[in-house]
Amino acid sequence: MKISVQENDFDAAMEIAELRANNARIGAIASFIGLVRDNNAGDAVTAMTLEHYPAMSASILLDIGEQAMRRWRIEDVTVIHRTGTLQLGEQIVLVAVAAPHRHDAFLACEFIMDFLKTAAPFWKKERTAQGERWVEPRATDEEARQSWIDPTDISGR
Amino acid sequence: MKISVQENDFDAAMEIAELRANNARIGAIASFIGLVRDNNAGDAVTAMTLEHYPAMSASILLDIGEQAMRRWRIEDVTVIHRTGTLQLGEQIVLVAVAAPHRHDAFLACEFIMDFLKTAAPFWKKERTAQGERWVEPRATDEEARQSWIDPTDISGR
Amino acid sequence: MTITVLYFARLREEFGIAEESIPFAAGTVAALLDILRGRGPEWAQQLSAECNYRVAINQKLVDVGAAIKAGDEVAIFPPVTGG
Amino acid sequence: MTITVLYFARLREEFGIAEESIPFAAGTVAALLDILRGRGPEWAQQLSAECNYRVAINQKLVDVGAAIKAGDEVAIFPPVTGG
Repeated sequence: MKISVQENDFDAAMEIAELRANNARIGAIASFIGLVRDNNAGDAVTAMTLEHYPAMSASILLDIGEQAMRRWRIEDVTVIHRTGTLQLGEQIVLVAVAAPHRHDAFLACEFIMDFLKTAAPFWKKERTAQGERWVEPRATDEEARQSWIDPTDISGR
Repeated sequence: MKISVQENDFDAAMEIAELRANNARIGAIASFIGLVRDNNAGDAVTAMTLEHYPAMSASILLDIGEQAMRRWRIEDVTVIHRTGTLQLGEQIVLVAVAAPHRHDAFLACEFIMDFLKTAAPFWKKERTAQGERWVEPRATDEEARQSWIDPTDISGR
Repeated sequence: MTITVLYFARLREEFGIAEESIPFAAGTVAALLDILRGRGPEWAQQLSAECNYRVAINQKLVDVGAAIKAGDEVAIFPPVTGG
Repeated sequence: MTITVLYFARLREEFGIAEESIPFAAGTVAALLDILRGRGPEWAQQLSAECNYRVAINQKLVDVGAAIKAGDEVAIFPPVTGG
């Protein structure tokens, strides 16, 4: 598993190439890239600054990745999250999951994103024509996280 | 929308870069890469040959992509499927979906893969130590396709 | 009238033919399949109701009740396994 | 005993402080929050029950009933919005 919280941009193709290197059991790679979008809550966005809790952000991403490894049949996971100031169109986050079969890869990838969105200590401050503002959490993100709670899971997480 | 059925390998990073170029509405890219795996139905696989129905394969992928565009709020789709002889670890298929938000991107990407697997006229012949054999369809693929049938959809597809 | 019939993958190999033009009186896919099954035991077996083949007319998947018209391209193939 | 308290994002800005070491008699997160709310109306408002802040002790999310020990790092922050 590779977890990185970094200011620098990432090369998704290189990350995916590393993820699958020398593992012929992998038949499926599901990945997600999050980008700085031009619009949020109806206003034009030109850039954003990402703050995080350095002592906690990477460790909780590792914990989320380990939960995914326990829950689905997957071979490996890469999660990269950027911090600092990002311009319109820049990459924010990469989640890539390698698995023998596609369904496990898709589920694990979406699971990691849903938990990252609601549990990892990152905060976005957007720049708009009206000035800077902290991004408000979306109720749909919390609903997405809740949808993964497995009542039959007794692993204690 | 970009649909391609081709013998040549593809560069997933370049395809994703093209998919998102000059569209600042995109906040999420979900993608899937299928690879030649070392094992199927319990036997070691060393290579495979992909046959297709040339007059139909690209057009049905386009149709599946258009269904996804109607069903979710997505900006663009790329589907590339290779044919011919592929070695262990080679890329078979790429599906990439760009959308404002991640949930639409994930759903559309998985939808396209599930329909591609069950409706697009491609056939795999595996090379194993026991010789060549046609790959049998998996019941779970058909179940996955059925899971998308929307009883409230009156669009006639 | 004349139609084109294509076979793919396992069926192409079992029948030893990829494409043929055959005379066919207007009728349904079911009628065509009856004619093809009459060609011999291999054909009858591969095109038996238990075998999970699919039929497309002019590149669109159809049911056995679909009508075939002059000049149509009919494709018969096993369940797909791409992706 | 002494603990470290960290504030992030909107709370860091509203309170004008990112990190502080404060004396704290052993107790729960709720007891710490009571002390912080007593610092003034801005603190009371941002840490009111309606505000959706989260608390972590030593980088693990906790409830207000969690006990704080000497040397702990307590972080208080708004709902996360990464990804």
